[in-house]
Amino acid sequence: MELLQSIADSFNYWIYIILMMIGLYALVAKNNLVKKLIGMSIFQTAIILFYVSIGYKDGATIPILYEHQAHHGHHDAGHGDAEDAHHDVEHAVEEAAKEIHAVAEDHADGHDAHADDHDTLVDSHDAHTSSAIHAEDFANPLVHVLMLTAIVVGVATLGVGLAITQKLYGEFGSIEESEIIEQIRTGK
Amino acid sequence: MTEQAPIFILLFPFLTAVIVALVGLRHKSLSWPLTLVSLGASVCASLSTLAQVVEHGPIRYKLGGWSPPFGIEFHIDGLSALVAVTVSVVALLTAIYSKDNVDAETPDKSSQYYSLFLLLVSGLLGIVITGDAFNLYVMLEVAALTSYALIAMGNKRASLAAFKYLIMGTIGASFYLLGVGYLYIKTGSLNMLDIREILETAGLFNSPTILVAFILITVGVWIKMAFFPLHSWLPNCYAFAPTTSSNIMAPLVTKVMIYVMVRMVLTVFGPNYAFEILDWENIVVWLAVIAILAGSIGALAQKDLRKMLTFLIIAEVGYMVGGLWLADETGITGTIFHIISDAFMTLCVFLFAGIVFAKTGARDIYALEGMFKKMPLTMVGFLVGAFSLIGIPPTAGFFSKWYLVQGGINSGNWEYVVALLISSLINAVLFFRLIEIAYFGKKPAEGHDHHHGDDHAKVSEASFTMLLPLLSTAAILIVIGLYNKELVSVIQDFLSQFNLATSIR
Amino acid sequence: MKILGIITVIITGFLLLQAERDFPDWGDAASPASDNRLSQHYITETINETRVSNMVTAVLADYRGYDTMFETVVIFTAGIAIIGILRVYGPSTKLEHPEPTLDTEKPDLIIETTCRLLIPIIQLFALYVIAHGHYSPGGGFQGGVIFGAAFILLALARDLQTAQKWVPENRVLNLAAIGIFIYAGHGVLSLIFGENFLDYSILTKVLPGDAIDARYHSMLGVEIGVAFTVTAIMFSIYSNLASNGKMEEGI
Amino acid sequence: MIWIFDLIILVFLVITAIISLQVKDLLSAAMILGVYSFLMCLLWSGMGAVDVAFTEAAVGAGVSAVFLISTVLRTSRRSSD
Repeated sequence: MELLQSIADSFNYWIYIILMMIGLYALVAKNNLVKKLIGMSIFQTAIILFYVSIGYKDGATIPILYEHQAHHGHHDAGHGDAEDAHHDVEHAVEEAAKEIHAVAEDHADGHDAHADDHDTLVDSHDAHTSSAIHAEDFANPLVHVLMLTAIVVGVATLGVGLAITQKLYGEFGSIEESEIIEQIRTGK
Repeated sequence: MTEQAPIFILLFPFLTAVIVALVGLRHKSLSWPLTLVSLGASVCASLSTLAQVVEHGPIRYKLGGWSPPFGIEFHIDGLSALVAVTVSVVALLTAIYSKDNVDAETPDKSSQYYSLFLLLVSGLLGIVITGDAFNLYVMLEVAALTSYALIAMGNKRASLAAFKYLIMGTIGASFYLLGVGYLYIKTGSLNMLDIREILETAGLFNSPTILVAFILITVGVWIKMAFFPLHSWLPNCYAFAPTTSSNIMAPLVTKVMIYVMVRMVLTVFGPNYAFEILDWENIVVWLAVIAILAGSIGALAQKDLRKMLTFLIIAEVGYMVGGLWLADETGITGTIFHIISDAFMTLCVFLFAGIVFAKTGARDIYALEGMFKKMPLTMVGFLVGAFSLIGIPPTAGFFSKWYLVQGGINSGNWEYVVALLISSLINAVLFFRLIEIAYFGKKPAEGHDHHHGDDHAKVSEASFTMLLPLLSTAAILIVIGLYNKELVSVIQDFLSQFNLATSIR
Repeated sequence: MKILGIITVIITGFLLLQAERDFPDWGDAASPASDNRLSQHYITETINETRVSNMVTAVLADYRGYDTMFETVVIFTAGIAIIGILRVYGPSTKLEHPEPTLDTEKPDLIIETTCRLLIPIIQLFALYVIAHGHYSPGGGFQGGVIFGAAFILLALARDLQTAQKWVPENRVLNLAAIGIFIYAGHGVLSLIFGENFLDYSILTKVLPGDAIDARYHSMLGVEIGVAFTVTAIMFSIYSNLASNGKMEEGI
Repeated sequence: MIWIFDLIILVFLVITAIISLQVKDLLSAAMILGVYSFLMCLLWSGMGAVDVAFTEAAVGAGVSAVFLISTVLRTSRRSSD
């Protein structure tokens, strides 16, 4: 089982390459225009899979704070006495964040990043109180944002591609690339 | 207000695109003036930005008020400011020119056409001024989607060309995106300057991931700029697209992609990595030599005027890719200079081709017969553009080529110098053939006689909106040529930060 | 073409596999991408700087709001592009190659009734997704797509004409443009008040609360703008593709 | 145990991708692409990318499948490859 699991782990990076190659092959080699666009869809989704894989962390949860973590989620000006508590927590969070900053900067400076990794994790665990937000508990939100954009770009490109396909069908009566080229050649 | 100038470069065309899409449905006649006004404002903003950059050095404009690695920033140095000015000026000139063409070629859809035109310009400007690697991808897609549509609005053959372009363009953009992902997995940053800093401090230059990222980004951009073995989409696209579409895209799209390549090589990876650690100069320069020769020879074989010019674009792309990989300061100066001068000279000859097409309805080069008598002013504009492409002083083309040749000699890449001279010679042959046809009205061999007669009797000087941009472009070419020292000093200010080899490697 | 395809695939695949060995372990929290100040800042500071508990929404609409604006523009561009490519105005001309005839029967009673029940629920859900993007997955894009899908469902279940009565072509374009104006309007307002483009914190001058609240509220406004554009353009793309640009009858 | 599901989904992803490119009927190809998108969406939600998964479910499995199907019905259903 362990072996299987280790395969499954690196499998993710492999699968994205396999899917991408399937898509790329279809983009280059398929003759049917709609098939090419389907290949394009697969190709783009594979890249998105790669990005999402970057952001995944073992044991991490979705990048949304729960109610008890997000004391400031609902800002309510009416609660006077709650404000003080808020400030305390805010303070703690800031402290924690500063430390993470410091650690991260050390990291960027250090040449031997892998050697300190373990220490870093332990350090940040020790340093923070339980109410603080640990970066390693949440999946990386940045790649998710980037990939939302990529998905939208993908559907926009697909739409334009389909529109051109329909226009070509209206003009040539075919959606096979070789037939269209043949028509252009003989038509001249 | 001047510190907000960078955002106005982009904001005017972009917001006007939306307004045109909205207002143009009801009042078609408003589309063109609105386009002109917004592009004029954009030109002013980019000129003001250039003035600031020259005076105070690079500008970093924080969008949303977030400091750079967390938010997106505009990073505008001498290179981006120069290219931004070029893009906005070319766009303005093309927009002036477009009035008659758009009404004639896409009568029902002029509002959509202008909207897409402005979106293309804002996409290109966005690519030029952004300082964020992922944002560049988004702007790349804005520019790409509009180009597909602008090409597909042409005739029957344009649709197929547009589809091919869509496929190639998507592969190119996806490679770029993947390359950025590879950079991100190693550096954890998306800001260009930040990536560079992390690459240097963390000593990542030996990592295979960074190597693959470099290859993916370079190949992706090469596909988009139609570098020789990857050029197959370009000729049909630009030859069969509506006139205005090819007028805006031929000068700008490939040049902006070359800008992206220069930006990636110099700013993100650094010349140290691209030229010294990888040491691929010879391979890439040889590829460029092949591209130059293939483009020039391809152009010789064409009888269709616009198609001939598209092959010249492929040769010019070869000049610039080769010029960058000469890894010599003079050569890179020449590359950046050539981005600017080539944008204007390509615009000049494409505007001319558009006028010929609009006046005679013919595509092939024999349509030029007797043009000197019928449209003398147009021919003057064309002559300047042709001389610039050949490289005759005092036009801009001469000076940029001079720097490229100088760079080739300095770095000892004689094959590049020879290819450049051969290509200039071929350009001379091509254009003097055209001039001969136009001046002496040389009768072509049989088979072409359907072009003279009735068609030509009606041909007269082009209308004012067509002539003005052509002559202004010609004037700009000469002005750039005369003020080449000032331009080069701006470029060299920009290049001085990279410690490039100046004479002998 | 097949050989060319195989060669491309082999070269690219080989290249990508080369780098794969160098990647950090899958799911490693200490990989450079995750253990960087950038991603850590987003995770730990978002709640303090914006009061939004969904980090993705905060990064999307605020930290990288400029990206998102142009993402909306990509959608808008696609809509305009498809109208430009496909739309045929005026009476339908004889095509050289007739399109395939579709058997358009009378709408089925079961489908019609189900859709009448479903569409309001879908629309309500879409509004919830848009409005609740600060606390749960969702936001302008997802909500907009779902809202657009409700209209597409209407067009599929009845016919395109019925759906066109609700959202005629010009209104669709107006909605799309309004969406972008809402988004860019936030940016322009902050420019007018003297801050950088899209710096929401200066909007305290028109919004209640302090600077962080202004960010919080502006993000909602921005998401609504995105939703407008996406809804309109999704329906516009569908109606153009389904009617072959003639806007007469759908599939 | 979650990795077993991951593995199954990954294998299915490759299978659906290949089938949707090999099947000669374009309508089926469009449907199978929808399945592919939906599997992808499951995988991503497993990785904690809920927003991305949500968007993919709405866009990839929903709207783009509809776009593809409307184009297929407006053009030709048969494909030579």
